[in-house]
Amino acid sequence: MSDANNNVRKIMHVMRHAPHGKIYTYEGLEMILIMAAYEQDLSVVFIGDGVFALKKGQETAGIGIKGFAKTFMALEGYDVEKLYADADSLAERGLTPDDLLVDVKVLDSYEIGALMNEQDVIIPH
Amino acid sequence: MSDANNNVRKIMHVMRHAPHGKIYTYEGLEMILIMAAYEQDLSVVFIGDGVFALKKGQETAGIGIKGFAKTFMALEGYDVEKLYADADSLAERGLTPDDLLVDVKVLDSYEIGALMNEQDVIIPH
Amino acid sequence: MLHTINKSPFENGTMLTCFRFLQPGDPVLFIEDGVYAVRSAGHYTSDIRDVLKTNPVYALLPDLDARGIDAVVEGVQSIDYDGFVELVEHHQVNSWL
Amino acid sequence: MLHTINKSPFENGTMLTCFRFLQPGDPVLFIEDGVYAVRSAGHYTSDIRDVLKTNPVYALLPDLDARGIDAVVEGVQSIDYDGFVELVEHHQVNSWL
Amino acid sequence: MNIGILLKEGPYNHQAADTAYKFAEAAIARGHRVDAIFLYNDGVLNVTRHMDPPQDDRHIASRWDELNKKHGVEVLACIAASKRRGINNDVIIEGGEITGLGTLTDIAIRTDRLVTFGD
Amino acid sequence: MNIGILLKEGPYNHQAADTAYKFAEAAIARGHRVDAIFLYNDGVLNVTRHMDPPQDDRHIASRWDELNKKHGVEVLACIAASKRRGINNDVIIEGGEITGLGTLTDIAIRTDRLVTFGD
Repeated sequence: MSDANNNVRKIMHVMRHAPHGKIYTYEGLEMILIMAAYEQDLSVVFIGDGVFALKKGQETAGIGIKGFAKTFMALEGYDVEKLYADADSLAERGLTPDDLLVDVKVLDSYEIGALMNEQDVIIPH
Repeated sequence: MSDANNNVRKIMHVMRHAPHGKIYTYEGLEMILIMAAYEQDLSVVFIGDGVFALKKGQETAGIGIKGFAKTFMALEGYDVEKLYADADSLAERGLTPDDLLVDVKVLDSYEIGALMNEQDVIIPH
Repeated sequence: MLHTINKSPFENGTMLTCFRFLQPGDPVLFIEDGVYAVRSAGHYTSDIRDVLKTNPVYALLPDLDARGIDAVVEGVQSIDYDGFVELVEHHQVNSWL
Repeated sequence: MLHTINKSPFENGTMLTCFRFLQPGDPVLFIEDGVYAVRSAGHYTSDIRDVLKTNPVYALLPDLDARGIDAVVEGVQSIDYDGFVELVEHHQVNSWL
Repeated sequence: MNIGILLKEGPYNHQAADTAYKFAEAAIARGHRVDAIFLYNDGVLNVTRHMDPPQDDRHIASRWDELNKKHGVEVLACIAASKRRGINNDVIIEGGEITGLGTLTDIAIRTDRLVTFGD
Repeated sequence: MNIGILLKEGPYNHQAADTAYKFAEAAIARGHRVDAIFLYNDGVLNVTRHMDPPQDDRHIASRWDELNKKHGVEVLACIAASKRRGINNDVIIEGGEITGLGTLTDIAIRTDRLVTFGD
């Protein structure tokens, strides 16, 4: 690791709630977009109902709440490329990567647990 | 039913959350104590983690939150005597009526469901 | 009595608790994150089918749309806020929060 | 990594989700409504025993006291806020909310 | 029909305030009277006039204000719940009012339905 | 050790604010520096100076104020989350400050631990 990287921290954002019923995913995404400007080693992992945040075809006009699912597609442009989804969470919800708006790396729970243990900071949303 | 009773409404308060982690049970109890002065037909039913609200031996000094479990014992003095607990919820949590601070009538889910259907108003806490 | 359920059954026991107290004939309405329960071919299809044998089941269409759910278990009726009000015209309400 | 769990396992899937991601040796700390999981002879005793085979398990004593829980599964260690801080001195934290 | 609404969660953080509003709108559209919206628990946070969401987002406090002004819906915050959470007459919207739980009891008695929204 | 705290729920409605406070107290008692408490989501509601709980109850906003004044803990509310929920400089406690999410990033970088409390 070069000296310049000594202050780069590994920060993982954990999305575990369904979108819209609670604001956590939306405000979590706002946080990630700001943090992206700080050149840290960011990752985002979708676990449990968090995977629903990425589902295609969300149309929020009827509930009167601003949609934000497509903002996940902007993450790549901000160099947030480490997006992971938990395989069991997807399977339990009958979802495959094709159902999702963005490319995520599907990992099993052991792999995600190992990634968690490498982090300097974990922020739950 | 006498004319005088025509405006008496059957109002059921449903306690379904554990105490302390969220304020719902505590503020629910405050609501019940006020409503008790209005001479309506009140009942309180404890379902799921709501039964934990009645557990003996709660000592909240350590978490710095005012305890309120003993206030349930005051309900009888306010003529709120219809206290029901769900049998399955108690059993799943390993609780018997002896573990509880107040006398409650233990009913099965069919009986509670039937009582619910007699209500004019159900207020969840 | 109209029963409303607003929690995802994947994370929370509210739906299964509500089902224990349902009386035959009482309508059940899924709203907000509750609507994940009625996704067609989903994890809770057999629970929903069991309830449908004795009770009408509804889901709030704007909440289904918001969550990208375009197919629901057969027999579940999608309604708008207007239909929600119509159910309330005929029933007292038990909100399972 | 220290894992904290603050939800009752009776109503919410958080505890079982957390357990899937635990790495051997990582401490687990139950706080707030999470402490209902570790009641002695309770519904989740076998889950807690399984975790204890590979991971240290703690429960926040003030939260146990507040909820009238006077006996915990054997092997679970009761600690105060001071002990919570001590765990944080040795581990990064993963709060399962 | 005379309908009362009990709202138990604050704005934006939970969908409850949005569902309650959409329900109230639909009830009025169907010719019902929405008698009152009673705010309890974090629900009292719905009536702060300092709310200032992004321009392209809904303004939840203004919605309640409008329901009060256009349709005479009483928007009532429980005083005990309000005091805990920093809601008082200095910060409340014009169409809102702080009141006691006795008022909720009156609403429960005089309305045909009391519908609760929360988390 | 230098510790940061992230608090995601409002006062009274959830225990999170109480646990975060007790944790901060204990960390200071053990000789650590509590660098900052960053308030996000409904957490921003912790710093309204209008809070007025019953006399025999804890005063959560005053606790944060005291941590700031006695121990130099920065008490920071996210500006975007605050605006949505009606928290601004007119209502904030003396020891609190409204700031951006960049500040949270700085805290995450400069502290040894970031501990989150919420629901």
